[in-house]
Amino acid sequence: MNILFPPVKKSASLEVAGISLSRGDRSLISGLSITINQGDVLWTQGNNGIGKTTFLEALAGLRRPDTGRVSWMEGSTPVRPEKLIAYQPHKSFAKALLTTKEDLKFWAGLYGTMSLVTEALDYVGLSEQADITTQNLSAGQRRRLALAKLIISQKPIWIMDEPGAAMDNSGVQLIDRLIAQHIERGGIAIIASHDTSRKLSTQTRRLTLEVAA
Amino acid sequence: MNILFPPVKKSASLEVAGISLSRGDRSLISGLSITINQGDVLWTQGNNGIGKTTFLEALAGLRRPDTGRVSWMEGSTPVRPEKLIAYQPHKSFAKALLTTKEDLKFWAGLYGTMSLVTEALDYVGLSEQADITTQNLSAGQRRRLALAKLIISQKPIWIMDEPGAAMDNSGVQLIDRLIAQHIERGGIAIIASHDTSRKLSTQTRRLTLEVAA
Amino acid sequence: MINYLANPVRFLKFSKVATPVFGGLALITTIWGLYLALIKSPPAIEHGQSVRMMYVHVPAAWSAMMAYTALTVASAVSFIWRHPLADSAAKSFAVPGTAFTFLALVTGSLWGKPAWGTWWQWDGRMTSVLILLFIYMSYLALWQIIPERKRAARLAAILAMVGFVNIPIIKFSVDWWNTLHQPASISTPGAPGMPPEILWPLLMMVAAYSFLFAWLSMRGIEADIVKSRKSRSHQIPAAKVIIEDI
Amino acid sequence: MIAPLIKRDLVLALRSGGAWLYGLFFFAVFIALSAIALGGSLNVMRPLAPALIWLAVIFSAMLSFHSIFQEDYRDGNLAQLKLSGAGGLILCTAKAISFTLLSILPLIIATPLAALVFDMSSQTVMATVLSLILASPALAIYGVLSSAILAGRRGGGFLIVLITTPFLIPLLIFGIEAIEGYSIHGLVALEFRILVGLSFIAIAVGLPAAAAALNAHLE
Amino acid sequence: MIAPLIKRDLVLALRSGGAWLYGLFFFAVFIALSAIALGGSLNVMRPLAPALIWLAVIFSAMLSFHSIFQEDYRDGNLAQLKLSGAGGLILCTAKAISFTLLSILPLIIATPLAALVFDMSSQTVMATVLSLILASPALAIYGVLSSAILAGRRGGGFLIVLITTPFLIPLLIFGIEAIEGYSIHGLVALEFRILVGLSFIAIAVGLPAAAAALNAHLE
Ligand code: HEM
Ligand SMILES: Nc1ncnc2c1ncn2[C@@H]1O[C@H](COP(=O)(O)OP(=O)(O)OP(=O)(O)O)[C@@H](O)[C@H]1O
Ligand SMILES: Nc1ncnc2c1ncn2[C@@H]1O[C@H](COP(=O)(O)OP(=O)(O)OP(=O)(O)O)[C@@H](O)[C@H]1O
Ligand SMILES: [Mg+2]
Ligand SMILES: [Mg+2]
Repeated sequence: MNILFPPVKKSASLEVAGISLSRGDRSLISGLSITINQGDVLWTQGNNGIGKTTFLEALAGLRRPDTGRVSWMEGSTPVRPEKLIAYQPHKSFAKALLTTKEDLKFWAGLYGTMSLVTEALDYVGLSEQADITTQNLSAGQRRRLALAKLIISQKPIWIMDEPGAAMDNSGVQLIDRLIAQHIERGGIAIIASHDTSRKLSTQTRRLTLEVAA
Repeated sequence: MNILFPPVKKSASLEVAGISLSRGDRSLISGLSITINQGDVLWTQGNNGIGKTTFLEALAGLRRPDTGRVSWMEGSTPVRPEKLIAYQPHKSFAKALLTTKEDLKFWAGLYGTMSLVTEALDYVGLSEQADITTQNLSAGQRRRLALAKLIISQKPIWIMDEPGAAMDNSGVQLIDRLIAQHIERGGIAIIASHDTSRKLSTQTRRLTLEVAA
Repeated sequence: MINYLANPVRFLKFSKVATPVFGGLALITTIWGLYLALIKSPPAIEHGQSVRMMYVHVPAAWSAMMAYTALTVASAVSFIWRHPLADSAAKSFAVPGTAFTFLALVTGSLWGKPAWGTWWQWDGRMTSVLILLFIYMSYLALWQIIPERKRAARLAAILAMVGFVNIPIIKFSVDWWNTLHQPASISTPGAPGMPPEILWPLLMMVAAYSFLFAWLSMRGIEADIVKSRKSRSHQIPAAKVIIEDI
Repeated sequence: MIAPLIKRDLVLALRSGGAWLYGLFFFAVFIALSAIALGGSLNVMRPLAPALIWLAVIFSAMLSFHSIFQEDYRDGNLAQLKLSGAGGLILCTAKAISFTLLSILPLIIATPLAALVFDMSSQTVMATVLSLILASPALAIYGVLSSAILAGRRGGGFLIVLITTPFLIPLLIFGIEAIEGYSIHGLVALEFRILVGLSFIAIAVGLPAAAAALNAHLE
Repeated sequence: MIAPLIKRDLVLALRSGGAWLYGLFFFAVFIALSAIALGGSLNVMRPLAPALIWLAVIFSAMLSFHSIFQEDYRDGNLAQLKLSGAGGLILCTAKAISFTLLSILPLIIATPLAALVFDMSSQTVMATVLSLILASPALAIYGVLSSAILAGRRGGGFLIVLITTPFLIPLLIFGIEAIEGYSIHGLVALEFRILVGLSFIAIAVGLPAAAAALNAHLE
């Protein structure tokens, strides 16, 4: 399995400095600061609609905070988020008309990791589904495909939005194993989840969003 | 709350007689028979991709079995599935450009239960979101809206595909409470779920699909 | 000056004085201009009474182009510096700009009937002014259909800047296409020029349109600032954040 | 049962930031570009005007056809509508009515304006509007039918064009001829009666066929 | 980086059950219906032929514009493409190329066939094809630009028509004039040079603007 998880070359980190986030006229997060270093796991928790997804999007560079800033660091130089971030959103983003393998291969082509495709499919348990179009995958199989995309991206920072939703037990274990291996090689994992947060590395933290009084 | 859960008028039941289901060239279920009566809860479990969703769709009359048949009974007369079934699919089916309330009202208009709308929204915890468009709801809020649609349908048989996915703790409790109240008034609930199946009525059964040896 | 006004609070303070002034000037110049144009000035030899259409038409056409230029500048500022006031300004320039364009088209076409015997011809200038109307309309529609303000501002700004290529086309279309429309005679340097009894009312009407434009834009900007303030004031407080080791 | 369906379509259309104006814009642009392309001289264009207007209507209606059921199919609303007990026939009738209101009516209203551009005689304008009104049920129903057949097919768009063209050609031919016929026989012109006939055929055959096509998707 | 993007678009198009043929069908139907509507006499139609072909190309391209980024935006692929490091400019260039291959090239190839219907002289056919080839970069890029601006807007379709029309009108005018110009001056006709110029402007202004618009959606 180790070809899927080679050690991270340059250490990455993420600095969040006093960001505020809002949607429409609703303010969700205000003045949040946190630094996330190599080997960190950060669980993001909170009730439905509190702002977890919005927060993760900001960390991924897909949403500009109203105030404050997010810096993505490689060693001590700031870089563009694209260099560091792999993001698994709520909705799986497979192309309906491509087969599972074709869809994965497309991304592998962009990332230059074509050699990992077969291995990654096997790891997430989709070898049998390699040749059916993704529109025919079951809900859980779709999420597994998204996990395979995290792997082949070979990016140091993984941001995962409720990876466990619609997953069976073996799927939840798969996620834990994936994150553990990713941390071991020097990666970072940021996860939004309603399950209990599990200690997957020595540096595991929980960020809880609560309704303000 | 009782206006949301008036007693079911005519007892409903569902008879599955030796159905076989397949997708593409993959056979999923073969020769399954089961009868589901008033007051029953049926949990459907099994690994990702085993065929739960496919099975539920057949029960809802949205997929014709390859062999065998499903009969929807009101008392002892067979009726069309439309008379009895309310179905919550994986994907929430809210109209992106309608507000939460408008979307719910549309269905209430079709079901003739306009008077329940405000109450139902309140019950699932979306009163605050009543006036934002559904495209802006969070993942969990979307699922809650789908629950509200089950309520206002006032149908005796509820079929729910992983209602707990993307739900917070209070959401999972809400689902249990909903199902319990629905059973109490003489309804039927059929649920696909990866959580442990919980005993929500005296007549609770579990249907497990496993990979054949 | 611009830097100073770029703060919305200071802008509101400034506009409190400036807006009524522009409004007053617009009123005075309009009345005066219309008096000169409709009553005082003589009918033209070839065009007869219909020459009076010129005093409405020409300034409207000029203002339409001027408004678009202002819109482009504001859009560039908004795009580069992401300044919210520039968004409000751009949006507020577009509304009177659309109206002027429409007016130029309508008066042109009303003038066309007596002058050329037709309401409409697909000649270069008319077509390019019609295109300007399309661009203004798309610009405003874009603001309407994109609910997130910042995104709407950026996308609308891009459209406005690309659409600017149409302005030189309007200006030079009479030279490029052979066409029915009058080539530039007033705005050409060194041209023989118009007799003062025509030039004066025209200039007065140009001033009237400019003040009208300034007044309408200022009111638009003010309303926009107030609106974005109001929506920000009804807020549910942000979530409480707890970070802990586990 | 039918009223909330129509109402929802209307609300969604208004909410969509003007999507329902698509056809109208296409109509306007079609007229404008045709006029530019054909050289802009009124003498060339006046005799072609009824044909151009009819073409503009047919094409702009065609453009909106594929969206009639697409969205509802994709987001799962069609399955839910089936379960709600709104039968296929009711659904198709509702869609035909909202399509007429949203996508055809604006074109008919815009026709006199377009006629201005071409300097058409008021009699010809009358006849054009009338022919369009009589043909609009058929236009809407064949749209609903083809959209029901192709609901959810990705890229059904091109097939829509293919499927509807055979039905729309008779409408186009008799529609244009009706305008000529009117100048001779007035309202009793044979072609008007043919248009009415085509619309009745659409209601009697097209609507049930559309309902059947819809049900075929959901079982 | 750009090759896999183009390849994916081509594979998806081929997989889509012929959706990419939409434009081609529309083109054919447009020519056919125009011929029917204009009465079918060659003497009336021959002089209008280049204009009709140009109109058919413009409209059928316009129809495909809104789908350029729509699907990728909706299903979340656009955000992922951004994170993959494929910059906006690369993405827009790739889309412009695949649009040219899938939606414009088939029309250009079909033009000589359409010319047969109108009995056009071979010289005119040549000129028509040439004018279309020279204009196609501009056509594709303005499509990409408007689609990038409207990515993910439901019912953006109608605005696409509105937004692109201003840019397409000059193409249409000079494209048709180029065909006349060719009969007098041959390849060096001024209008051909103008078409090339318009395409260069599109590359220099339209592409970066499209990339900026795309980024504006994802921040
Ligand atoms: C709908 C039709 C028309 C449109 C869209 C239109 C548009 C314009 C525009 C954009 C300008 C400003 C040009 C510049 O600053 O270079 C202008 C100027 C002018 N127009 Fe028109 N026009 C129309 C019809 C007419 C007609 C019918 C006449 C008179 C016979 C006319 C006479 C003029 C004159 C005299 C000027 C001033 C030219 C100068 O000295 O700069 N226009 N028009
Ligand atoms: N335009 C808007 N106006 C008001 N509120 C909005 C608007 N858009 C989004 N919201 C609200 O902002 C919040 C967005 O939350 P987000 O999707 O980040 O939640 P989440 O924590 O990920 O929830 P979940 O657990 O359900 O996924 C929701 O409560 C939503 O209702
Ligand atoms: N055309 C096809 N060819 C082969 N297999 C197919 C085809 N279409 C669907 N399948 C398979 O059929 C199964 C459908 O499963 P279904 O969606 O019912 O699973 P599920 O039990 O609901 O899973 P989940 O828990 O992930 O939601 C999947 O394993 C899928 O891969
Ligand atoms: Mg979320
Ligand atoms: Mg499932």
